[in-house]
Amino acid sequence: MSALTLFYVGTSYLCAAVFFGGLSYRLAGYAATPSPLRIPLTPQATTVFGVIKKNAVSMAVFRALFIGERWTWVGGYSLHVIFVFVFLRHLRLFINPVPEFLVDLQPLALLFAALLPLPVLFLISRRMYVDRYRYISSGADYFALVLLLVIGLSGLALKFVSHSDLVGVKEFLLGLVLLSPVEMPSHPAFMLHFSLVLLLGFYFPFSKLVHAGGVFLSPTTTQVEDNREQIHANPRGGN
Amino acid sequence: MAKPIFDIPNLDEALKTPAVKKGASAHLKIHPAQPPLMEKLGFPPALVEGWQKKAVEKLGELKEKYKSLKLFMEVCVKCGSCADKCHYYLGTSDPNNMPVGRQELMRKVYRKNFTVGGALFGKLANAEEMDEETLKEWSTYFYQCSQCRRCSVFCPFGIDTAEITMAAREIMDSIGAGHKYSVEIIGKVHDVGNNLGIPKPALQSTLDFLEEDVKEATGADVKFPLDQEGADVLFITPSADFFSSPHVDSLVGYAKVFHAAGIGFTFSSHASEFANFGMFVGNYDQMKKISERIVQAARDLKVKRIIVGECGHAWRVAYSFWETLNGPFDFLDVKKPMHVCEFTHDLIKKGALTFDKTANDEFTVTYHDSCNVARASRMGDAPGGQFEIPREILRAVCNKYVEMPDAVNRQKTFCCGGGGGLLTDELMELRVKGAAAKTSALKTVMQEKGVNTMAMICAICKAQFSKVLPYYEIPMETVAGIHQLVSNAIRLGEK
Amino acid sequence: MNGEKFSGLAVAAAVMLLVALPLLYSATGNGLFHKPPKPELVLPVGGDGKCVEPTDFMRSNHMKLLVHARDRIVRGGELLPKYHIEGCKNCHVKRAEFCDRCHGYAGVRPDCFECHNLP
Amino acid sequence: MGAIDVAGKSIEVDEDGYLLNLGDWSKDAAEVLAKGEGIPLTEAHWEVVNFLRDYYDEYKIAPMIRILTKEIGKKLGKEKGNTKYLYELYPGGPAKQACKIAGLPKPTGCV
Repeated sequence: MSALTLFYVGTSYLCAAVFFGGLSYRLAGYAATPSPLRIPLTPQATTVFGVIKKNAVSMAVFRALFIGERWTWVGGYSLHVIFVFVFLRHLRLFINPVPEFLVDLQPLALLFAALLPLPVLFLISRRMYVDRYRYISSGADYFALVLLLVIGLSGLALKFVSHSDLVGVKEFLLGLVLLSPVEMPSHPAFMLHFSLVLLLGFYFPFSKLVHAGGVFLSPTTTQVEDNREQIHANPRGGN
Repeated sequence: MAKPIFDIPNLDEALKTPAVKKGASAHLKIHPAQPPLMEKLGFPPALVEGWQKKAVEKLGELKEKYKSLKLFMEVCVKCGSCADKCHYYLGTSDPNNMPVGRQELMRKVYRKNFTVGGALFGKLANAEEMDEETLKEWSTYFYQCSQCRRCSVFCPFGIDTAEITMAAREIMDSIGAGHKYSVEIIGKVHDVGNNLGIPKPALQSTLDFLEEDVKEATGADVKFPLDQEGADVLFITPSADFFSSPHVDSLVGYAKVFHAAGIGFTFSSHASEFANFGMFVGNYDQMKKISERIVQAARDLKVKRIIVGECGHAWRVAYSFWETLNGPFDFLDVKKPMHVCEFTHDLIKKGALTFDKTANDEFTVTYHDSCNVARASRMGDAPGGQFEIPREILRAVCNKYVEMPDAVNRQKTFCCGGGGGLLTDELMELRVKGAAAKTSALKTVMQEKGVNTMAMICAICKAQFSKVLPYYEIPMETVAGIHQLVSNAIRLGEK
Repeated sequence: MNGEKFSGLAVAAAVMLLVALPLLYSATGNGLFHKPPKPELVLPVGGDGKCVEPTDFMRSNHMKLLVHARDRIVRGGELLPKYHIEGCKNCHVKRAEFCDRCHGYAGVRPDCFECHNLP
Repeated sequence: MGAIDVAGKSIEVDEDGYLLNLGDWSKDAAEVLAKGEGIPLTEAHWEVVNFLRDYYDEYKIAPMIRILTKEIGKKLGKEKGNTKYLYELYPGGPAKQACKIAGLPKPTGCV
């Protein structure tokens, strides 16, 4: 195995450990921290099922953002929908055999995934040109967006500019997944794309990007409002 | 009214997002709490040695105590959806009054001390130490938040600035930097039993006066009993109801409802206050201690249930927190606290009350949803009862009832501008500017639908609007309590 | 453990599981610690054993050659026997033993065979 | 914290200008405090101030506004027994402004 492959394999596993370990740590940390008092944002459903139903809808359509800031919703929502297609586009490289429906989906997934730079650029310029958003935006906010942008562009380059040996790429990725790494295809655009994704993986659990899991744990939106029906004790006891 | 020394917002523009003006409300400062006031509550009398470190320690302690704080510190993506949803930002244009801007004041300290990125990259990652400048910002802008939760309605993650404001105030109190208004009032509750500091003899004379006054006006022997052991109901109401106008008119309304329904009730001199400023200062122990008095009074007076008067934040404390703080209420027949609107509403549904609606014909009434009732509690059996029950009462007692525009109604209601412990004179400019959003909606229905009365069920809202509406050339008499209108229309079966 | 904490941990686990799902899917097929499967191609027996371009280049770029050739032949009217797909058939006789192997592996569906018939 | 000057004597007041020590009050102090509020004290103003001080002496708190209006009505005639009249006298509000001039502590709470 070449030194370069060795380096990437090592970094990949480290990245996976940091990503999964870090994200688990963060999310478990939220889950384990008590909520001494009941603070659901009312009106709120009075049963667990009701809360799940309500959140399934409002999270699926980004309801709060939709009623809050329509243009940001257009950018943010389309970006997240595109993430789904990006995921569907890449999933075939990590699993074998590839299910038929996933193969069927590829042209559509490509069509949407290829649009990724548009919402990202929109979200960046929104931060730059609207005074309120400029005021609240820091380096980290731009970093996350720019990272997404270059990951997207390098990915598109792999498809449209400098095509890689997809079979070799899949063999490499599958080798990583199966804990039996093989030689990495030495294709510059792929290496760039892959490196940036690793960077994102490392960055993710340390950043605001944990909102991806945190959104499911927010007490105001996920607590059941059943104070009339139940007695809630303070999980910490007296204070 | 004394001439204001600041610009009054233009109501036609009040709901439009203003351009950012840095530092526009930096001059609006609170009065610091004096040492004896702080000590009474067990806080350090003045800024302690090494407060920078202690503040960070306290923040670390609170983030492990409250899931809300920890999660809200970490998951904000700064999308800006909340930015123009705060009445104080709309009124002042100060970016630190954008909810996310306010949160950032704490987040930058949090990042520095509790995140890897903040520790590694410092200012580059928008992470800063707790220092004099930061404390100054905290003591300014965390007292320009009324904990109304409107921002969290528009947050994709439900981030509630109120939780952050409460934590910030708790931290500041813990290092010896308190706000005179809240700290002094909590002290009075402990000493005298109510926010205003009305001693028992004064309370008794006030209630006697009201009995006579109502008798004079209606001929009915409506009772205002105090400390009457064995009464069915313990009635707890904000002490402003014993002091201010128009608050007292609702007090009369409560008593008339009890009279008409033939249900015995009593006030308590031990617990002559429903408000719980422990919530405003974010202090769990104070909140618990303050509400403990009410439980004690209920035990001592051997009542069967507790009904509470028109107060917004206290209804949140009662409905959402009481049982957690002081429960369970096994000694009561009805274990859950009941809002007076629920009580009256039930009686109306049962047909136990009769009204002469024409008594309110001079009023075209609209309803102001108070923030803590709307977004932090409930009434009745179904979600949203807190919106419908008060409205149903109003429709039952008035012929002319009008809704405010949807964008500022129900869950999306704007704060009156004086909630969350900001109902203090040194913040008058903030209060006037913060009231602009809701007032503009009021003005719309006044002009378009002839509204001349805005009903509400919060002592703070009543006091705040009575005070600030005249700045917008709207008479203070526009403000009314729901039970004030009930009082006008209710038939007592005598006279 | 109270209900809220439990549901919180469950949600955290669910999020993790969602990300880990593809890994599990792969692992169940072949088992961990085995070299990843790769397509097995049946290579041409006849000819000189050389393609029109080097193998490495063909792996990454055959689709472009074919598409370019199609455009130039069909739209431009050129004669380009070297890159014409009909030429491929001379050596790669069975689609199922050559094209489909990699395409199936990578989950790519070519549209060549909508028109061209390769048994 | 600050102080006001009453006939050459310095008297301590709080941040909002209310007397720190009730014992410091005098008619002169009331005049000075009223001047600070931009209110010329007339006989009608004094009616209110005196009633507030008497009530405070007995109950250690300012009276409910309703009690004040009724009392003024009794003394000065029904047409003056209302909040409107009191606000004419004390535009800053009878509770806060009149209490200040009467040397009473500031009523604070949800008022």
